[in-house]
Amino acid sequence: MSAVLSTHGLVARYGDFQALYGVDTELHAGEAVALIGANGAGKSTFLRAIMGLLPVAREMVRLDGEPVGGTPTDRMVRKGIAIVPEGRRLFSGMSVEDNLRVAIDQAARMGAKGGWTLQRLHQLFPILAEKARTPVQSLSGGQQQMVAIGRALLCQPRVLLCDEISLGLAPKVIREIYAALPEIRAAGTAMIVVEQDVGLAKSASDRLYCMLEGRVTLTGNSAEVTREQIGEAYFGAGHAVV
Amino acid sequence: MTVISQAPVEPPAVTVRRQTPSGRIAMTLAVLGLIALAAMPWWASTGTIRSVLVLCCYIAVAQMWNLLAGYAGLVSVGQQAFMGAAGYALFVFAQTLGINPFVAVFLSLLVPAILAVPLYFLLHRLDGPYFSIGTWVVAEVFRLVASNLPLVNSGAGMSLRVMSQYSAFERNVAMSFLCALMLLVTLGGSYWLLRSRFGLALIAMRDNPVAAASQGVNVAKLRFLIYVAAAVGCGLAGAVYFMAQLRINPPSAFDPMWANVAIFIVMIGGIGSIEGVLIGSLIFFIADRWFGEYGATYFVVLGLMTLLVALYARTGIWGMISKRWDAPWFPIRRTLVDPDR
Amino acid sequence: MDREILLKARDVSKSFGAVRVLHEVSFEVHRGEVLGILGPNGAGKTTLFNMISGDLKTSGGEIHLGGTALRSEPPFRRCKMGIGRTYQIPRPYSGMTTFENLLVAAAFGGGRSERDSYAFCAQVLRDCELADKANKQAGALTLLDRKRLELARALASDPKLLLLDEIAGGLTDEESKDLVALVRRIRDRGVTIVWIEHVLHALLAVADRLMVLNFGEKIAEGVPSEVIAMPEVQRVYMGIEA
Amino acid sequence: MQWFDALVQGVLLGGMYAQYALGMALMFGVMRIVNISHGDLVILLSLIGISMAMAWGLGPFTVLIILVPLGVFMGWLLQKAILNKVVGSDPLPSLIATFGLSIALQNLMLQIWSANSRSLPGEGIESRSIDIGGIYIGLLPVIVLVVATGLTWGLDLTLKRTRFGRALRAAAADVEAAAMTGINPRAVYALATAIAVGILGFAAVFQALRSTVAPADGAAQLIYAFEAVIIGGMGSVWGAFIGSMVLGISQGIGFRIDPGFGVLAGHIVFLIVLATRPQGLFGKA
Amino acid sequence: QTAGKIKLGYISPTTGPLASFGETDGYTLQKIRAVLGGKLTANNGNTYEIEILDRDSQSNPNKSAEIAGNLILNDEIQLLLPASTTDTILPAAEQAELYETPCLSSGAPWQAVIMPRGGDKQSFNWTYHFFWGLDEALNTFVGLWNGLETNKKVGMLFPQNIDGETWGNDSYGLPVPTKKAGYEVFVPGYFQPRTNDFSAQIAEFKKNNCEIIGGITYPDDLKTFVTQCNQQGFKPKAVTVAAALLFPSSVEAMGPLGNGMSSEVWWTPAFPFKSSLTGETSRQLAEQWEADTKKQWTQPLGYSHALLEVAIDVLKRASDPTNRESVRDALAATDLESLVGHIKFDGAVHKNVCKTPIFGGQWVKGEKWPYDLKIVDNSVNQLFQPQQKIQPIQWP
Ligand SMILES: Nc1ncnc2c1ncn2[C@@H]1O[C@H](COP(=O)(O)OP(=O)(O)OP(=O)(O)O)[C@@H](O)[C@H]1O
Ligand SMILES: Nc1ncnc2c1ncn2[C@@H]1O[C@H](COP(=O)(O)OP(=O)(O)OP(=O)(O)O)[C@@H](O)[C@H]1O
Ligand SMILES: CC(C)C[C@H](N)C(=O)O
Ligand SMILES: [Mg+2]
Ligand SMILES: [Mg+2]
Repeated sequence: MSAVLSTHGLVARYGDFQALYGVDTELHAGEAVALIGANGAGKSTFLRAIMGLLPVAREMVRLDGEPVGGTPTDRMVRKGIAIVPEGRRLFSGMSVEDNLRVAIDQAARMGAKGGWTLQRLHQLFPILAEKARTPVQSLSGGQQQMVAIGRALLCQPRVLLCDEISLGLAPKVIREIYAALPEIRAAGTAMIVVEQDVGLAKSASDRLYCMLEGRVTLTGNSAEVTREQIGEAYFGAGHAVV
Repeated sequence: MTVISQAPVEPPAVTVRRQTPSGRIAMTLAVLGLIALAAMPWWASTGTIRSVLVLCCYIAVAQMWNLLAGYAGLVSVGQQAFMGAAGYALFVFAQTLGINPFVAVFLSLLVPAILAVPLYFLLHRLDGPYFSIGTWVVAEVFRLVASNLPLVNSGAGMSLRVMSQYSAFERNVAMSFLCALMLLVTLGGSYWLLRSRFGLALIAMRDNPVAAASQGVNVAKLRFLIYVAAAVGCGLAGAVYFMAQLRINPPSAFDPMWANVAIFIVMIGGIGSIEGVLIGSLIFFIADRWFGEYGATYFVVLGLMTLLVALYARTGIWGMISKRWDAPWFPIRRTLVDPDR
Repeated sequence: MDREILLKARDVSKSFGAVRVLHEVSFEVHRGEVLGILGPNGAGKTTLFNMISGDLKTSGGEIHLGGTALRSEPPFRRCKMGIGRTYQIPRPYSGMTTFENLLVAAAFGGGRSERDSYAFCAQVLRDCELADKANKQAGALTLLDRKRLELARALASDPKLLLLDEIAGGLTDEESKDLVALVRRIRDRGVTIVWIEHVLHALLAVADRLMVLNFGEKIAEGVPSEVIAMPEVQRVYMGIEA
Repeated sequence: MQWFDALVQGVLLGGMYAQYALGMALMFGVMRIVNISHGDLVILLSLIGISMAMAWGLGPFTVLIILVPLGVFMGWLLQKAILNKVVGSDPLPSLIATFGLSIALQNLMLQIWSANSRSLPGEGIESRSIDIGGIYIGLLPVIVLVVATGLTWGLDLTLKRTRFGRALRAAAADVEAAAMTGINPRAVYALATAIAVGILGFAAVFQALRSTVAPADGAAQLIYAFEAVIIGGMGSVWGAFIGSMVLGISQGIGFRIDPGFGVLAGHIVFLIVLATRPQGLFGKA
Repeated sequence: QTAGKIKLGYISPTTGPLASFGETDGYTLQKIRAVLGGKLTANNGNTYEIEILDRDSQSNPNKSAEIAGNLILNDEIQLLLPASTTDTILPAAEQAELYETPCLSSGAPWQAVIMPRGGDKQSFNWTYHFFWGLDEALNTFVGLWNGLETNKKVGMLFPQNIDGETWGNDSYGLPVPTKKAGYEVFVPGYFQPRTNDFSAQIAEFKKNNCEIIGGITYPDDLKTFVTQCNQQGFKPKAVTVAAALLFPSSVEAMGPLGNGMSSEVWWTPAFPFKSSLTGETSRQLAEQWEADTKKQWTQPLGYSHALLEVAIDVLKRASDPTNRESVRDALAATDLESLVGHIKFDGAVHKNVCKTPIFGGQWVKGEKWPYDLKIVDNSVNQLFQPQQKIQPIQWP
């Protein structure tokens, strides 16, 4: 089975600062992969690089085997990748409904098909139906996170990238969101989930990658990797407490 | 990972570096420069003094704009309101009321100071481009009011004929002294302010006023004071400038060109730095003197240069220099030199 | 527990237009204790903070700090009165270094002279594990470091009462243990803390009492273990049906 | 009667201001681009139109048909070549860039067309009027007002109801996030600026018919456009229209009090609105 | 070898809103430079190098003062020549007076250059001006109107600037001679330049049944005004304004409404004088311009030329043209037949002023160019006969 999405020696930098040093990963259809790692390990950078938000070489990212590295973000979305970005990034000044509608519009424009509709989203997050006319900036933090997830889903992605979606959510909502993930995957959507809570990450994924300082230091089946392995991969072999 | 130790009772002494070798050199040069400026009548021709005066006005006005836009986040395009108001005040005091013009310069600073207070309360709730447009309209209102005000001879304008009562040398001494004072107040004052704790608050307030308020910064008061200070600074420049111009009328007093000049200088030089103001002023001054005679072509080039800076060199010339060499002339950073590492 | 009451809220309400987000909430915080606040997303927790810190005006009710009623004091004055807070979405002064960020708080909120602030701020930086980033531009910090900066800055203003809004989100287990230790130390120094947090285990490790909000109403208050066990709380917050 | 006449003439004047304000409502109000060269673009379009009318003997309607697409193209080019590089939450870069452009454009026009005042031959429509009970209503101002109303209506619907409108508002709020939902922000912005400058094509023709244009004239109307947008409230297209009316009527009545007071009256009303309702008449608090 | 270098400073508005006034300056300078060939042989027998430094005032009074100061103090010119418009001349003249440099200007009514500087109470040592006076322009206006049959009711337009304040002045402005000649005058108040709406003034004029409009405006305001007059059904028999109707381009800009507009005339090819420098007649000069630039002649052309003509004459006569005082003395003693008439500072109206002739003109449909300016009144200076009689405006 070939990968839907794969990276090959992915390198990314912010100006003079190199954040990724040759990251190789792959993601198969319908698969959920967790990406864990300490803060600043480069997880968000990895997702941003895939989305075309950072300049990378063409060959470094492949979608269905086709090199797509550095493609403008909007075209990546058109190719079927969506992201729930770090920090939500909603369209402030617009209502909840208009925020979601933007994604629906674009999906319709691109002719993307998928099972996500407003109704289904409202079942997942009922509060969004209630707040449909509210400007997003006056939502609570967690409510904003829901809009961000909904917006990504309405892009009808084949590959969904989630950057710490549980951040700032009440346990109940996290539970609900993670309960919804299998449903999302059932439709054939592959996912990369960046998550700090290792337990959550393991339970929600088939495989996981652990990153340290811009490199992948561990990969394996989520069910098989041990806490010790993760601990080591997290902080590096040479880790010492100063 | 650091294992957190129990908090020591006395924090260990730390060193904070605030001055740099480059800063010391620059400071010495600046002091010498100011002295040289004040002593111009003894070494420079009247022509040089006249030119330097215009350059000093550029620097002062640009620095006031920089203080507002680059530090306090208040992008004003109407500082000419205060220049014109002070200029007119000088003409009224000196020409109409017969007060010694060199005394009148200082008296005339009261006018922008007093006008700035109600204006601030009119404008203070606006931010970003709203504020800019507001200041522009205020300057227009000043111009229109002056056009209708018989006290200042309405649209016809005024001449400052009393200047001919003083000898060329006396005028030169006064002008040189005023130039030095103007730079001392605007540049030196800004530098002093930025190095003080209010400098910290100013940048904090620009970056995030809400957070600054929750950290104990009285944002409203600080903005108010900066606005009034910039009004007075521009007023001083205006009074000195129009004293040398000898004529004032509504369009010249409230000439939006000053906003253009300030924007050009600060953007080319590098916003948010005193060094940038100096560099930008010098460039603009030289360009204006040397290429001004090329008329329209000169302006096309000037306009395109501004455009290019906005597109490709947002930090201006000083930004590019300081990226390469970390040698500020007017350092305001507080660098923590932690003995622990 | 009859220690002196530092913060007292009586019947505090807040409405945005027709939308009521807080309804007659009353509670007390004793000097030196840690009060944890829980509640589903959008329950009104942050809004409550905003009213204590003066960013928002109350629509009804009273708030007292150490016996004096807070009325129309603007935020900066409340900070000087000893209320320090962090923002859920970090608000660094991005044009300054981390160290200078702290100096603002110490020199204004803390009322120290600039010189006095130096050693103090350096110490706070060390406490918050930001020492090595002291001279880094705050705008270039990672999300985690920005959150640390929020906390450090609030501490630098020398608060009597510290309001923490979701500072543990996105931390690894290791990091959140450190954070808990830090919060404990802050408490031990005599600072009273109110902490909104969704990362329950972190909160439970320090909180002396918990208060739970739901739809703007207080639904529970008391000893953490008891509150957590209440069926109502389990249902609305954790999504566990009794 | 006198005052009623002032009111009518003020409304008609407001129609003219709306031509300037609409494009600005889109660029300044929605995209947060402070376009200082707004007025200069009108002059540029006018001068091109006049030159074409002179060279080929075109009537004003034909010129309009040519200028609007030309404006659309110029707007598209402006956004692609310049503004796309300076958009962002900070309004300063766009202000500086267009400020530079404005100086360059003005002087380039001076070199091409000289400082002479020119106007568009109107084949008499600029002189015709309807007499209603002693109040003369100029045909041209009525056309201007009708066009302004139509443009406002169309633009408002476009922004509120269409896919493009939502995409534009999204891109204005957060460019990167917009791209993450599949919007090509550059294309959306280019289209928006194209529309904004296209509308200026109308302003160009009407301005050149009712008065004259010369290279240095651009700034004169710019301030009114800004005022109208701010009086109306950012982001509201009908707001900009109403703002233009408020401005036109204030000036109209001011002129009757004293011809020298009209412009000042407009500014004063603007400042009063700022002081009492800084978010504008239609802005959200 | 030369006996030294003479520098002339020439300031004119070549960019900005007043650039039309400066349009002929660059052309004329080039021509004169070619004639001189960088050398000037003075009457004292010495040959001097001569350089004319031309500067752009950018239509901005502040710039004009700065440039003048710079030319005087840093370039050390011997003679300053601010070419036209009060915005250029006044600030330059003030600088010249303070820094004791001879200054010769033209291209603005002399009252507008002398009075705002306190000229009613004093005379000046260094600054001289030749042009017609307001009183004569005003009488020319009245002369024009006398040629028409009207109800003698005049509505007037003045802008809120120095020109407007001078022309509208109640003791020496347009209303004075107009009333004296038996006309009734209506001034609704001064307007801001670039006003978009004149319906207030038009209503006032209509109410008072004015058949004549007089005053001073710039071209854009006049076009707006006249267009609105037409819309409002107000059709006066004569529209006579200064400034706006100087340039053929602005008359063309008015479209069919331009036909029949009248104004004062400073200079036309019909002038009977010759250049003392090149020997060209006025007509030759205009034809040369039209051939060289493919543009219709404009009135400042004659004055651009005359200003340099007088300046060269002054330098030639100066005992030491490199010395400012000697140049000033020569300037004061000027007595020259120039392209625009006799230049002599005889103190008839003011020590520093020489008056030049003025006529009344009307724009009519032309042959070579869309509109031609015809002299229709010579009531102030009878140097030559009018080319034709003034006609009431035929409103379309
Ligand atoms: N805009 C930026 N400019 C410069 N450096 C950056 C920028 N964004 C991130 N970095 C740096 O890149 C590195 C990787 O950051 P990234 O945000 O990808 O980490 P992360 O694994 O997502 O961490 P977190 O869990 O905190 O979100 C960090 O060292 C960070 O400082
Ligand atoms: N300015 C505002 N205008 C209108 N409604 C608002 C405003 N601010 C907050 N709200 C509403 O008030 C409610 C409470 O918001 P608040 O931010 O206090 O929630 P919270 O308890 O902090 O949630 P979270 O845990 O998700 O951060 C939400 O429903 C939000 O939509
Ligand atoms: C590199 C730094 C993180 C070291 C620091 N001194 C520490 O305590 O961990
Ligand atoms: Mg991240
Ligand atoms: Mg919250």
